[in-house]
Amino acid sequence: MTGDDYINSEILDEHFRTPRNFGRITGHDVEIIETNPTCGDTIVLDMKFKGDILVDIKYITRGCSISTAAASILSENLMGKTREEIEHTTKEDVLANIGLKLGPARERCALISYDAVQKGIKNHFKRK
Amino acid sequence: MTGDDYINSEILDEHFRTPRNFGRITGHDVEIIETNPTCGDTIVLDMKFKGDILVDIKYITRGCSISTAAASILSENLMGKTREEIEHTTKEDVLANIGLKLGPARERCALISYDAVQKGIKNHFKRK
Amino acid sequence: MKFDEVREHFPIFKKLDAEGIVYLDSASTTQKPFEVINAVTDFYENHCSNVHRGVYRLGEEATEMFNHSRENIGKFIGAKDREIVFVRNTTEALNLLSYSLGSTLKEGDEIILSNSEHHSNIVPWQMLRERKKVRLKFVNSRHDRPISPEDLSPLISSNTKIVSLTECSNILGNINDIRPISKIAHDAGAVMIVDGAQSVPHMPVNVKDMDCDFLAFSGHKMLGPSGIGCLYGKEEALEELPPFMGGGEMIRTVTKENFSCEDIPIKFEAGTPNIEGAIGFSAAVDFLRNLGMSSVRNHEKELIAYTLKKEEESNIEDLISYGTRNIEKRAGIYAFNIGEIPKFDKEHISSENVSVKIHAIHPHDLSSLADRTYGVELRSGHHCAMPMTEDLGVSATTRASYYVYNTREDVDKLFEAIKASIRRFGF
Amino acid sequence: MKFDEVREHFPIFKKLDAEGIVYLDSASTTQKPFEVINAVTDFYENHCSNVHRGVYRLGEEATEMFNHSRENIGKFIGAKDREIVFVRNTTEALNLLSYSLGSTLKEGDEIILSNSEHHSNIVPWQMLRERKKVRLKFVNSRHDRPISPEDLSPLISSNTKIVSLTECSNILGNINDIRPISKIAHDAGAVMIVDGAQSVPHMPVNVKDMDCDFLAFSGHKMLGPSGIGCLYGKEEALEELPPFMGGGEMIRTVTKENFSCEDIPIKFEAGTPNIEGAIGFSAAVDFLRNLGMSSVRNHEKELIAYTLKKEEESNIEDLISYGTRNIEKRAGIYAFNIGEIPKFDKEHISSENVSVKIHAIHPHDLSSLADRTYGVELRSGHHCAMPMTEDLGVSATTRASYYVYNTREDVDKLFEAIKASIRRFGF
Ligand SMILES: Cc1ncc(COP(=O)(O)O)c(C=O)c1O
Ligand SMILES: Cc1ncc(COP(=O)(O)O)c(C=O)c1O
Repeated sequence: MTGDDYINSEILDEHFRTPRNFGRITGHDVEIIETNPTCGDTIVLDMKFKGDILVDIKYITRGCSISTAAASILSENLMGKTREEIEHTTKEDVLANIGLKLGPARERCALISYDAVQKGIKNHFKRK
Repeated sequence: MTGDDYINSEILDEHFRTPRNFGRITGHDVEIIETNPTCGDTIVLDMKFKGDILVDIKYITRGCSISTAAASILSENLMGKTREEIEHTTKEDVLANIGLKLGPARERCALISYDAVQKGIKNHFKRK
Repeated sequence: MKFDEVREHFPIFKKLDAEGIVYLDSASTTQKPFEVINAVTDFYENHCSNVHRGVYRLGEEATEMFNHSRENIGKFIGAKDREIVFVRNTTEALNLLSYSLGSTLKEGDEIILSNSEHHSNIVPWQMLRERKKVRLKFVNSRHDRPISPEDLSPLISSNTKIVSLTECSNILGNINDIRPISKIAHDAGAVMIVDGAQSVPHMPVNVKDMDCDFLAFSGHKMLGPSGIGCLYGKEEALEELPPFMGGGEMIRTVTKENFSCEDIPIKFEAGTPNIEGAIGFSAAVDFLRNLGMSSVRNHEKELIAYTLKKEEESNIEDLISYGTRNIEKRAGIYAFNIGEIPKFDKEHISSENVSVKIHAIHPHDLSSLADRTYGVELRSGHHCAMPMTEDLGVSATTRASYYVYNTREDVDKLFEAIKASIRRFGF
Repeated sequence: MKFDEVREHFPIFKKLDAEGIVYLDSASTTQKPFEVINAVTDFYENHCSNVHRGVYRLGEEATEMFNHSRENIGKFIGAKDREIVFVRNTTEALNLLSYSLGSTLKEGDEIILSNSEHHSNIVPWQMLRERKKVRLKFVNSRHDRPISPEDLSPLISSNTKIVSLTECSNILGNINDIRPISKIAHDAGAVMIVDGAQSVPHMPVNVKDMDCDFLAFSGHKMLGPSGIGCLYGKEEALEELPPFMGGGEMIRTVTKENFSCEDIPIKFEAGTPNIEGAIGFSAAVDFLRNLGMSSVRNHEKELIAYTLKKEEESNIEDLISYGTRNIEKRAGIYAFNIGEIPKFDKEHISSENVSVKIHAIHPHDLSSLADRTYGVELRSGHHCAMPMTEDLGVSATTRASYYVYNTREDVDKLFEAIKASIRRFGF
């Protein structure tokens, strides 16, 4: 991570202070709890599908600015996408959307919501 | 070990080529088999006591020159000694009697008969 | 050597000073003086060979250096060389015990730990519980005072077989007085195991004085290389233990049918050991002995006293710190938070962005910011002590930790960095 | 790099050449090129920090270097980084399997080994037998040819769960073709484990080509530091294994009640790893890749071919050597005897000084003499392969072993030293 990026990032600040899609979905199709072993931070992520389409995604984090902002950005980007589109989203995409050069430990902060989404997709579509 | 010591040692040569007290004791009081884990070499050592006095000691080695010579020298030195005298013999005494500066691995060769003797003493006098 | 000369022995400070970096994570791992680096390279360049079995010169040199290292490290804690088993780290030492000593336990036997243990003194015993159906009990002590004998006594029963506690908590910095605790354990017929990962590097430790049966510590936390640590065990205790790993060195004989074991301590050292690691570790011990462990302890006591004073003076809103404030019982470890982000609780997930609401700075953000603003290197997270983090009621903490090369200026920078982070991230 | 430049990369040869020492014990441990030494000191002097958890600069650098090392070593054997578990050495890798994979076995399950295994591929399984009442079966192959699929087949049964064999014997130098053996194991539903301690350093090895499930090897036997080695495991195979040691790093969450595991490979790496060891190991792999593993293999093939030719030409009375004479299947390892001192047999202790009687030179004497006369450093004893030593019918052997820095002149010196020893000690 280069210092200035991180210190001055407006995206990060914006999404951390007013995260989009924060909260829970009553009547979710799938709920995932994911923990970042690096620090013990946790996310609860709910998703709701209509057929193959993700019609709602919400989460609650108890995490740092990066994990919260990353979840916020990810939720915006995935909302309305198909299962296949979501499955083809890569870690690199997620990191690019945050737009910060992160070190290995903080990368994990940024990817915890992504890991939760991928696990959720797997669980939901396996079940059927 | 300094090379010249070892290469030219007459004591070593003498005791290796014509080891004293080589063989077995029929009617021994105690028999010890001891293996040198460094190389797998083995000694069988027999001892016979009259009261506290070591009246006979013999051994068979399948070992190197140093282990054979050391057993030979040790057997000569201990023959006729009392239990207490034997117990008070130290590793340093044994190494001094051989008169060579040995490295850690070859020290073990030199001490295998000593270890066998000490074990034998322990076994024999514990039993009573 | 005086403390103001210490830093000159550590080549890395040339780089760190030039880049304005202040290293405050020595509880995690420490920097290495050139004495240690040179010991390692000297082995590579002049004596490299395997140990134990070589009857040629190089092999004898390496073996002598390795044996000397064992003896030297043993002396440092008042132990014989026969009582020092080389392992990778504290974690392996405790796993060795959980497997080896653990195999002698039976269903219903009890093991007592505490809530301030590092994961390496918890998880091995949880794994043993799976294998042997033993029970684990926890001393639940408050963060602001060390564990006392009175905390332990109520947990003792006729089933207590092991008491395993840290001498110094790596999150609180609390120093536990082991000797009276050991007495309680022994009176109950239990084995006393001590996690010395944070004590052996930082204060005089003598196994006879504290009267423990086993003591575990890591080289990399006391100026030595990583990949090398020690398990001390009382001679008789080690002799009774079954082996842990099998293979080369640790055997006396092997046939297809069976094997017999070498004497202690080699019985517990299967395969080629970390030879240069042991030699470097021994050089680290020489360095510390040269400084004097009482001086090391005093140096750190001064730094933590200064830290607590700075904390009070600086009067930073929402700054909360943990651990006893009794300097006599406190190591150079300072864990804190800027606002407490409560721990995650599945049963009560509130639909709010808590940290924003309570104006807290998450430790990860704090340590990134401290790094970016003032080059102050802090650790953040659970510090491998999740149970204590949970008992503190928080999701994480930020930690500064000191060693022989740290100074008052470093502490000043720490507080500058905290303030700068609050300016940047505060609400 | 060409082979005649190799020696210049190893600082130790300055000393060894000056003292007239010829190092012929690389099967035990190898010398280190300055590229490896520099990688280790560079870590100490510029990047020293713990891995995985630091969110500050030094911590990120160390973590990136450590992760890169894993990836690099993985590529060297055709594996993903997720498939590489860092351990101390080959011995720990095999013990990890004997505990972890071993815990999934049940009474009556069978494990197939061979009589030419190193103790580290025997003793862990004997210890498992104690715990789980499994059965061990041995391929008993002749010293003068590699293990063939036909040797294995008759031992396979419906109870076969594990086949664990060395790819190259450290006493005979025989190279076993694993691929067809692996097929037999897999057809029987067994797991194929390969001891690569003597193959990965000396020849091209690709885990996909040989199709093994697990492969163990040591850094110190391939120009790297000691205290670091690898267990390769197929992704799916590793994922199924229960953890071995518990503690820091390998967990995802810990409560007083329980713990959950990190993903592979960290799940198997409890506590602070040997960080500079891994980084040095990776530098060693770069060095070998740069030389080219086919060239390394060819270089050693030439040396062993030259050795066998010298042996024939020199026509030394009572010189007996072991291992296949098919150069295509023979690594740079040469075990021999001057007269065979029979193994110790408790049932038939003859009252004679056998070695004197049969004019044999004990390997310990031979290697001390080779050292003292010609500075030739040879290993003697059982080479941690007592069962094969016993099957050879001898009490010990003397072994020369070669690596990238050895030359034909070294082989010439070996034979000079043998002859000189016979002159000194012969009868
Ligand atoms: C074939 C073989 N397996 C295993 C080992 C054990 O290696 P380490 O001591 O590095 O664990 C060796 C080393 O001597 C070996 O040659
Ligand atoms: C108290 C305590 N115990 C155990 C450990 C584990 O040490 P290692 O990672 O060297 O095994 C640590 C290190 O963080 C510690 O602080």
